[in-house]
Amino acid sequence: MRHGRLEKADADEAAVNRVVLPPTDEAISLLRTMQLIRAFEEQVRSLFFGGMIPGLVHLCAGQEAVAVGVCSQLRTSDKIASNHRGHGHCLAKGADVRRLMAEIMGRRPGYGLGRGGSLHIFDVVNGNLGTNGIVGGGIPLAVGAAFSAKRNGRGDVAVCFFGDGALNQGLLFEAMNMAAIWRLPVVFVCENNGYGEFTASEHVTAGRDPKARGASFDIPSEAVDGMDVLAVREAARRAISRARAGEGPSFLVCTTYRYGGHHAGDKQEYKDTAEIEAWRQKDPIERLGRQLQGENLVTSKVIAALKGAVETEVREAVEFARAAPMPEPQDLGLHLYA
Amino acid sequence: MRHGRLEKADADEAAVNRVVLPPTDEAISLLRTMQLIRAFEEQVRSLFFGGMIPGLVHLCAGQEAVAVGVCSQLRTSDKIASNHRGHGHCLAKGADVRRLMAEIMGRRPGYGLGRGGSLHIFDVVNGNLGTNGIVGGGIPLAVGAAFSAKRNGRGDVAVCFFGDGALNQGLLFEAMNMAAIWRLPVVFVCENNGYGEFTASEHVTAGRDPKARGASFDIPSEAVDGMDVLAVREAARRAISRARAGEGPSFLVCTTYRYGGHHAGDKQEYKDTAEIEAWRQKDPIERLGRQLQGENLVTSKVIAALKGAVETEVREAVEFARAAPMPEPQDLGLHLYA
Amino acid sequence: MPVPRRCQNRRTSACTYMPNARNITFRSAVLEALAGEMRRDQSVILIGEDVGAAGGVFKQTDGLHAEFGEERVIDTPISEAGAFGLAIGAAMAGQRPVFEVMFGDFITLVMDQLVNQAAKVNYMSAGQFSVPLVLRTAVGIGANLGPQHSQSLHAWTAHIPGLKVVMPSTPADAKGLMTAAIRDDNPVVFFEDRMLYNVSGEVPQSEHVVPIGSAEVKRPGRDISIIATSRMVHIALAAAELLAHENVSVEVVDPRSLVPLDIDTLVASVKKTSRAVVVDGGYRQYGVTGEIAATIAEEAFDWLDAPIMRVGGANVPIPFSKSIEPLMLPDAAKLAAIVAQLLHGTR
Amino acid sequence: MPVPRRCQNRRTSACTYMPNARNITFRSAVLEALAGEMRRDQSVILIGEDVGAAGGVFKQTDGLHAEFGEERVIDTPISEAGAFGLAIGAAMAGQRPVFEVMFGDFITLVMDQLVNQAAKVNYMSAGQFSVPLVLRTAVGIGANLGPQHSQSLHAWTAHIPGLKVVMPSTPADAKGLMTAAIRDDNPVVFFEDRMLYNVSGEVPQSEHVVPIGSAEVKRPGRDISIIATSRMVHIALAAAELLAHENVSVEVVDPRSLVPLDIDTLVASVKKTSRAVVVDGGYRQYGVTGEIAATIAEEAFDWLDAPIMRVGGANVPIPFSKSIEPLMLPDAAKLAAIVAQLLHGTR
Ligand SMILES: Cc1ncc(C[n+]2csc(CCOP(=O)(O)OP(=O)(O)O)c2C)c(N)n1
Ligand SMILES: Cc1ncc(C[n+]2csc(CCOP(=O)(O)OP(=O)(O)O)c2C)c(N)n1
Ligand SMILES: [Mg+2]
Ligand SMILES: [Mg+2]
Repeated sequence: MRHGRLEKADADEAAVNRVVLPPTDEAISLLRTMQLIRAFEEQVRSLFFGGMIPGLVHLCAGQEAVAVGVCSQLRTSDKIASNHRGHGHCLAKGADVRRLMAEIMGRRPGYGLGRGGSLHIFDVVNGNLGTNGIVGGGIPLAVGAAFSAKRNGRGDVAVCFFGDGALNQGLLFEAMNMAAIWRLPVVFVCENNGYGEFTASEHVTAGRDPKARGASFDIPSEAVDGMDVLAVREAARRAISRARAGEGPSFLVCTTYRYGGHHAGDKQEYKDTAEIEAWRQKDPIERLGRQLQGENLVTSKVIAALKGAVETEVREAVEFARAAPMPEPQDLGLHLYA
Repeated sequence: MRHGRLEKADADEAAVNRVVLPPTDEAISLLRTMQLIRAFEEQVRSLFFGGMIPGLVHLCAGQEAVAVGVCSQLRTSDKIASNHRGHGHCLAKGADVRRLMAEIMGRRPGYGLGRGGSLHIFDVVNGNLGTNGIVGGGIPLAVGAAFSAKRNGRGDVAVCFFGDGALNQGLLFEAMNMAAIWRLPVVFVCENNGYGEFTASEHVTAGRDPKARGASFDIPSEAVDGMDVLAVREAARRAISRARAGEGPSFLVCTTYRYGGHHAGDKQEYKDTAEIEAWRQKDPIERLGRQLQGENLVTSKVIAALKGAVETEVREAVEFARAAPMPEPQDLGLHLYA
Repeated sequence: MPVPRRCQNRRTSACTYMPNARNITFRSAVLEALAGEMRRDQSVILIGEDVGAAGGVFKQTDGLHAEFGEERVIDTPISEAGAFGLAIGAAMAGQRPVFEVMFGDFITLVMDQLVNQAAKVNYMSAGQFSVPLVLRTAVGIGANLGPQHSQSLHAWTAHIPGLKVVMPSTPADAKGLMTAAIRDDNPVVFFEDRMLYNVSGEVPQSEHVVPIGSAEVKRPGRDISIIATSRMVHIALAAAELLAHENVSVEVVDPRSLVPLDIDTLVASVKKTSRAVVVDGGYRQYGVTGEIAATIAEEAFDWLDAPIMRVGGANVPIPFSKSIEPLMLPDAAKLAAIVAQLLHGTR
Repeated sequence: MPVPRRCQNRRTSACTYMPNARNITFRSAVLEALAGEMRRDQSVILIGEDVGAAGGVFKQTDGLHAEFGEERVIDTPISEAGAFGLAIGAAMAGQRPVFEVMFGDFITLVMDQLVNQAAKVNYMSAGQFSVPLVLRTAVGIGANLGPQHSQSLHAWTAHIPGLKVVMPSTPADAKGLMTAAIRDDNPVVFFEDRMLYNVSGEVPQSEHVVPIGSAEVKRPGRDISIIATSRMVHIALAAAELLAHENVSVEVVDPRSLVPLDIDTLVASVKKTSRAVVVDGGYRQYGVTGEIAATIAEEAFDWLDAPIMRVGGANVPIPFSKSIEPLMLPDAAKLAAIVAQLLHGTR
């Protein structure tokens, strides 16, 4: 199996990432949010193939645990900056399902009047500084929000999500250095899914251990099993409490996997099916479901009911967006300036 | 004393950097080249204050050991990329003293027809890809030259020189990552003189140990006493032979000090005099002189004679440049295109 | 010598004879130039993201990795600035890199290396070092890619002395200009409109070089000159066709390169027609239409019967939604209406 | 109300009454605006390299660190892209950063953040987030700083929808426009010609705001309009003085901002004089003179007695040597000669 080198780092940290089951309500909420993201991405995929979504969409099915585990530790006033694979981040941070779907479909009730699309989802109410079409582009935005939060002194934090591809953007290092010297309340969250587009990250990424990149700035850095929402939640809890306490930035390298192609339509000829299958065995939603059932906290019926409910919610969002108007000619020039 | 944190790293490595005295001829050549650079910089300083050099000049007095120690291990076909504090690099790589002085004084026989000045000295004959006005700008040029050298397969290497300020340019990390994944024959040489302009590097540079930045890419990285030309030479020898042998890049962090201000004219109000004095005690030229005398390899008379000779050489270069014409109007448009 | 096919140009300088021409796509034409030059010259290498085994996100480098191997077709990390700097250094050391920036919007990331290093090395070194390099990038509004994946910032590169800037409109020009760009000893920025990739046209099978700095009259006419770049040439030709039905004879001139700009061909056309519209796909404000219009006006002032009109992209971020993205650029009908207004003085 | 001093403008809109005016330098005028706004609004912060205790490499932030402390006057590492991205994020989260790029040549390093983030956030978020931020930078040929420390790339920023672009020529405008820029809720790029830092002029002591987007007639005249930006305004005024001796009456108009461009004031001037020269200090090719000349030509075609001439920086890297750097830009005598030629039709 490729994408294995990072598995190793993962294992090294297994002890640190000892799982702590959260209160049942919270555990159910984690499960539900992951289900919601999965259902959302499935709908987006079929809308894309049905010709209802123009342009490019990048789906995060398989990676839900990272967004959900991290955002479960954030409050509304905390900020996130997301990337091109960002629907999960948006939903985990509280986005309205209907407005999100509308934006992706290019409809006027969307977060950006349907002018931005999947790569440009902003949600001021929930502190989302945007998905982003520039690899690495969101990273310093989060650091800036953390800078502002530090000035404001209300204990807010900021998180940036980025892929393994962004590990090679110089911007990341500049941002980490500043976060470290100014002890800014920011958490750098790398979703290491083993690929940047069609290129395996091991071909373009030096160093056995990506954590070392954060550690070189004396930033507390840990490897996290990104397929385990509880492990992510724990690591995020530690990092975020450090940040709130004024102890500065952290770096989490979450090993994860995208089930689908780089974008909807990519046939993934560069992956072998055994690899995909192996990762599907680690599915974060199944896993949490099993854990909860194992502890007798929920039944499979409840899980199915939750799933049914989010699927309905997403379907309704699709109906809403389908029925919504497209932007009008006069929208072309709106909001050029504040 | 400030600029001390890096002293520590230095000390840690003292054992590794055990001094090996080179053959006498070579030792004298090291001494002579350092003296030449010192004499050159002293002339540039007085020409600047005499109004003979317009614009900005950045002098390297105090830092000679790094340029000389590293370049002593290079052959003519090897490449270097320098930075804004680059006269020493140019001379150590073999630049013609007269053409260099002419360029700095804006005279037509200079390396760039007197149009570039101190920040833009190119010397194709000696493999100098240029001093550079952009902090970090030269780094990927050296990596590119190393890429080309690897293709050509003749065992050539490339070196980039940069300051501690460039440690925070994202470009450095991008360059290191590529050098590492492609095992390019390049040596990254940081001249850590404790300051970037008027700002102490400890205020803007995270992490106790700059070496860690290279090590995070699994690049062999070592701290070097940059005031000891023999230590630099040894470390460079190791790094360059690795490169020639196809074993990829290295990173040398050389602790050093600029005696003068950031540029000629900077009064250095941000440094205290005790600090300057302490560093002057470590003067690399004095030190090598003492070492050679201690081993009875040269007498103080020989050292004085060498010094006199380079001073004459530099004075002649000044005479040459002073007498040389300025660029003419028709030179304005020359070489816009190849 | 047989009569050139499809050559609508009366000025022989710009007219190319096309032996063994076949109908192939713009994409294939560029690929042919790349492969041809890589075969001819070992120092030509290709550097970019996913240009290797994947063959490029637009299949624009398909097959090159298989033929030339990973030593010459290099997949980089997502490190545009560093990788482009590397390409410059390699060029200074004797390679001839073709560097690809996946989306034109991302050239913002390599501007320091392009402007402060590549464009100036030959000058600053007084010719000791040159930078024989091509920066190619895919641009173009119309694929619903949104504000960060649709821009064409060719106006920026045209502003920088020391660069050459090329914008082909046809498959034949794409092949001929890419070949010339690779052989050029200077940094050449090569803008490819991705909406042209599937457009087909006659392209010579054998070596084909179009000199950089030669405009071409793509359609001769008498009443008005439309000076159009890249994809806008096709819109101009379509507008010309519409106007022909109204007995308006439009001349369409394609500068093909912005730097050097073949101002003589442009001015000759305007002196003949006395009226001009300049059309470009970049943002209109402070874009290239201003320079072109102003230059022509300086040289042909006494010949002009009307002000030179300029048509460009709307001055807003490029929206992704299907309903309004098309409003960013003129279509043939809109352009024809502008021309008609200009001719009838009803502006 | 007392009569405004030193106000040479007949159009009241652009004419500013200056209470408590004193003669201070351009540098001090900008500093006064910064300090004033920092006192007025806690969210205004200053971010840049060596802007703190050192007071800036041109002493352009002198005293601010002492007054406002390191929490609000922040020395960054040499990480232009990251630090500017940080400033954008801070602006989105409620701060009002003034971000300094030490030399204008280095704005190349922040272009991705400026173009792909700052300029588009308000649009893409449909107004949910704005980016109230000033990017200030020192530019200008003439200090023998050479090819990488002398460029002014204002043409680039003017090309990007969503930005405002300001280029003050006088101390009073510098104060008034910097104040307006800081209060503006949009990203404003503020170009300061470092050769003006020691130029003095009357500047109101109290709050002074010059609206962005208002040109000013700096000298009224009848025979020809010189439209000049930033430092070129002073050269234009000197040329006008020379020409006055030859009984030529020159009107000098300063757009003061490139975006928005107060085209009405420019066109009104040209309609009056029927002749125009546009002068700017950036590279001439595909610089701002093209857009300004072409726009005026579109609007005032029937009033023009001669083509609009354009004068800009030479199209070469900027040499450092004293003997030829001055050839990069026109001086008053050269500009006067161009005007004279234009008037006498001997071009
Ligand atoms: C600056 C920049 N370069 C290149 C791209 C094209 N691109 C989009 S996504 C992507 C791969 C990103 O990989 P990674 O960061 O690992 O995220 P993943 O897609 O795996 O989630 C690339 C190269 C881009 N959008 N921005
Ligand atoms: C990209 C860039 N940013 C800023 C500058 C201005 N500048 C010139 S030298 C310098 C300090 C460099 O410090 P360092 O790298 O430590 O080198 P040193 O001067 O100490 O030798 C700065 C900020 C520049 N030339 N280029
Ligand atoms: Mg990835
Ligand atoms: Mg330093």
